[in-house]
Amino acid sequence: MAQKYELKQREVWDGNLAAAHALRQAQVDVVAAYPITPSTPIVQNYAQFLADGYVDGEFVMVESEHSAMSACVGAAAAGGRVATATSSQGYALMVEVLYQASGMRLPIVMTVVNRALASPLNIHGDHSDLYLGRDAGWIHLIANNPQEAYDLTLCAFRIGEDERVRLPVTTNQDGFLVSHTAQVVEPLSDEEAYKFVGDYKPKYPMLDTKNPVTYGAQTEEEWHFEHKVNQHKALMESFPVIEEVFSEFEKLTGRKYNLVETYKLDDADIALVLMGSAFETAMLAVDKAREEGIKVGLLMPRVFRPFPYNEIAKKLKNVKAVAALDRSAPMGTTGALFNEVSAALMANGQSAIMTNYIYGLGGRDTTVEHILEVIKETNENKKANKRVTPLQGFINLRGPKLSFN
Amino acid sequence: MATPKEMLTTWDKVQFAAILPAFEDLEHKKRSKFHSYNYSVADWRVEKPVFNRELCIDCDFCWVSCPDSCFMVEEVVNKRGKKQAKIVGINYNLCKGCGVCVDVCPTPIKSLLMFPEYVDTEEALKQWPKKD
Amino acid sequence: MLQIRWHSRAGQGAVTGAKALADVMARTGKYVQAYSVYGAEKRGAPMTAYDKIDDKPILDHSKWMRPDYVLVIDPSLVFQEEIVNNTTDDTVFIVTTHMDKEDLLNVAKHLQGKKVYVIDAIKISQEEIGRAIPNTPMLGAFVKISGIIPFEDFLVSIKDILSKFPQKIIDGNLRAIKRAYEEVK
Amino acid sequence: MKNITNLKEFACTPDRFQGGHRLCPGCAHSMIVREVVNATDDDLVISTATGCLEVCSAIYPYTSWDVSWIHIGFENAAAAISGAEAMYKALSKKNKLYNPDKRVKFVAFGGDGGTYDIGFQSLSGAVERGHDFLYVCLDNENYANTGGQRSSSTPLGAHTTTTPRGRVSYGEKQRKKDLTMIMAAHGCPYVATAIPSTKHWKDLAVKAAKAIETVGPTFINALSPCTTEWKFKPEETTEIADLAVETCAFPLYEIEDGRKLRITYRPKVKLPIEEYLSRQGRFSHLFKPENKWIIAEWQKQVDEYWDYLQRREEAGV
Repeated sequence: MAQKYELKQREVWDGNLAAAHALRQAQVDVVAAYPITPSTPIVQNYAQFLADGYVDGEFVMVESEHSAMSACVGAAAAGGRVATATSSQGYALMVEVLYQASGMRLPIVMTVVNRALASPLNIHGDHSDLYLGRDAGWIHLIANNPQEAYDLTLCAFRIGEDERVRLPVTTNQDGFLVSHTAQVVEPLSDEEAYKFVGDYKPKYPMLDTKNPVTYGAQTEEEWHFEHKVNQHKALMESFPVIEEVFSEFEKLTGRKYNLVETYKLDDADIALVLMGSAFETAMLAVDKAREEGIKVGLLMPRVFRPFPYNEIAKKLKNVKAVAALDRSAPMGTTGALFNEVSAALMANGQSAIMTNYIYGLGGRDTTVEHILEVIKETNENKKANKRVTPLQGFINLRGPKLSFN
Repeated sequence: MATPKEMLTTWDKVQFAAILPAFEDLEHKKRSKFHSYNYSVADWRVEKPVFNRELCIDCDFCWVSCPDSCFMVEEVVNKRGKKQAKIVGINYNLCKGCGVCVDVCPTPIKSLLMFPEYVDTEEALKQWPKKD
Repeated sequence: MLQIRWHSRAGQGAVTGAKALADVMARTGKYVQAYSVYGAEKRGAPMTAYDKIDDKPILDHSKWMRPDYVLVIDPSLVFQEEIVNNTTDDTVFIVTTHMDKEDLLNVAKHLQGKKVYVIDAIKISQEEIGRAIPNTPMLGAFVKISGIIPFEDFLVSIKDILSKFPQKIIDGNLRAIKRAYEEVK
Repeated sequence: MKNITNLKEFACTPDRFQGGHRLCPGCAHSMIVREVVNATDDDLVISTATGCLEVCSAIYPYTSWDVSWIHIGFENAAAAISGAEAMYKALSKKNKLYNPDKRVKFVAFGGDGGTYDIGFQSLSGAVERGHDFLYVCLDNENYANTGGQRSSSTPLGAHTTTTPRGRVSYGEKQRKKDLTMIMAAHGCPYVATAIPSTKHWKDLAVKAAKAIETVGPTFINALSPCTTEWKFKPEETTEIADLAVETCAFPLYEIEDGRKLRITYRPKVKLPIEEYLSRQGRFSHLFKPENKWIIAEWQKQVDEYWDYLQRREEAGV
């Protein structure tokens, strides 16, 4: 039996420690992981919990992220609760196996600390790794601060393991800005947290050797489409389950999460769409802009996959101009949030003026002032009733102004 | 390799996560319809091995070296009271006609021989080489 | 919102110090943020850590700040002009040095006209803790100068925060904190 | 440990790897696999690297496995099985095993591509971590699944589709990597070589039984003559394997605790290497006059290695 961990009502935890405590409280059976900045402290904290007797499960320190996810898949198929953590290059090395995990419908939870992808090498936060994994068939939840990193990691187990879902889930937090920033976190007690997460419900466990099963069969053109569509369907139909879990979490903690988060959007003329810690920074920019009479609001998909496109369109129904802010190098096109929000509006017969901003690559600072600038530019589009600013701009980029149309 | 018609089904009826249970009932060794044991590779054959029980000494070389688990055995008890395997036949659904069993058969006149696929077993046994 | 910037070398405990201060203040019901700016540098490289303390949840995740306090815990970093970046005339500097304030200002001209306090946190930590980890004595000095929290309350919290360490280390740190509280000027 | 005495009794084992798979007629892989999975009465969980065995034994909607089985990718059979084994340990500790009355053992299969090459890192890692599993390399000395490309196990002079013989080339330029010794150097409690053969069936079955029973990571390198890519008739599979042993091209031995080497079979008369090479189409070009030196080099290497094995055995190191 694991030792009881004494927790205060208010802890000062950074995002990494918060995620590690959530893994501990979920009583994960197997954690297989490989350290990489900035998610290393999750792995280290977990190792310390184990060393101090706070964890009962197995902790496998593998020789690479590829093997980390492979061991997670093997362990999950064997029939128990499994989690890991990674960032950036480690995430990239895992990608092959991410697809295997989701294809086998294994509810692995991965606490991702988002970081840029090389080259050039950079250890700081952006969403390149998250975007890399967006088609991998996982549910992706976005946390903006350590409290959310903790809360959403607990929710991730419930969502992924739900009979109606059975999919792997990542919880994402910005490298350093959340992962290494200590803030006040109000944790649940170990008992409450485990009760919320619940016992693991096995489905086709390999270790039930009285009912042997084959995982990872080959499907060719006669079968592959049908299986992939099923997997897609599970993602598309996971929205109500996610909402249900969020609502139960609210009952327990008073903290409310939504598929789509908004800030002062109800009466807004224009909106910014962005994810991650910058969403909170942008709230301060919105307050300032409103003082100047600009009716602006914010929107963030709390759930990046499945992408709540109709919900987003509904929430943006009354705005005239939208700026989508992507924290990933777009590499030859417009940013993913821009593309998906534009498509969501278009598909619902809405025609807000859309612009795209790239920001925060490799941890580049994005301040309230920077975002205020974007709000003002977006407001110009609204006033002109057509796009008068560039299609794609870059925030806090040194040098002559760069833009694409 | 085409899937047999009776197995081909629609997206809403495929196996969850393409996971295949081996057994319907493990205790009674009833393999599920997803087991390749219930699939036939008979049409791969050009020649087939024919088994001559009368010449067989139950060395079980064919059993151990068959790549397709074709040799059906029955557990019997020998004179010394020990259990041993008696070869009782070939599962022609699983046999691809590789000929390994004939190659390894050690009896002076082989108890396994290859015959063209169209020769039936009775006819093959009639054609068996005789002792001098 | 109160904003504090730490200047130190990696390994001197500024991150731990910043987190400890955040922890102390969170116990009084405040909202806090403690973070640092990391590079790929190793032990010995100059680095900065930050505290933000407020009555309401802290939403700003940008790294930019206009510090109310600048805490310099390495005696050589005081000569780097970066320590006055984004400061105002009201910004208070608490600096680790073996010099007295006048001598210091003569050689660190960028500090002239600033509100500067000095403390030899290196010497104190070496004498009381046995190692040059000047983060906790700096906290003692900061509590004295800022008056942010009654010293007794601070000691109760910091004792609890240090409780995972051996008693010898705890006692040394508490002595260092008390000395710094007395000696800062 | 399962008591394996004679074939008549061993053949009573209910087969846990079944036919109906799509491996080539005469494939050595399934001969080896059948012996390994039948060499224990414990329940098994198996992982398999991408390769001939994997694609042929689990073509949806069919599986050939009577035991729990997983395939994830080409390079991670060892990592996958280490995860499953860790879960077994975790659930035992927590008293949450599905069938507490049965002991579960773990086995991974990979071809030489998935073992010598792309999967070597995950194999080395899993072995170093000390997971309790047996890894069996089905070594057919080429990437047979994708049409016979070279691997680091391909021996000198062999024709493969990426080291083809040609007007100016005699095929593979490198000698076969000595993976068995590399695995022994990991300090595995048990490492062995084996072949599929009626003559040596017991050698393989007993080694498998021993390896599965041993606690900790164990490794068997099983030569798997490939009728399709080595170019011999399907019925000759075990003959070719026997020749590999009789010429000492692939000697049978085992190593305990990374050091104690024991030769498990000594040919009465060591046959010349031509006897082995001449039976395989992949080496046919070596018998041209200009390539005769390669056969001589082969013989030299085989002799030296056989000598080395005997000296190690004698020295007990």
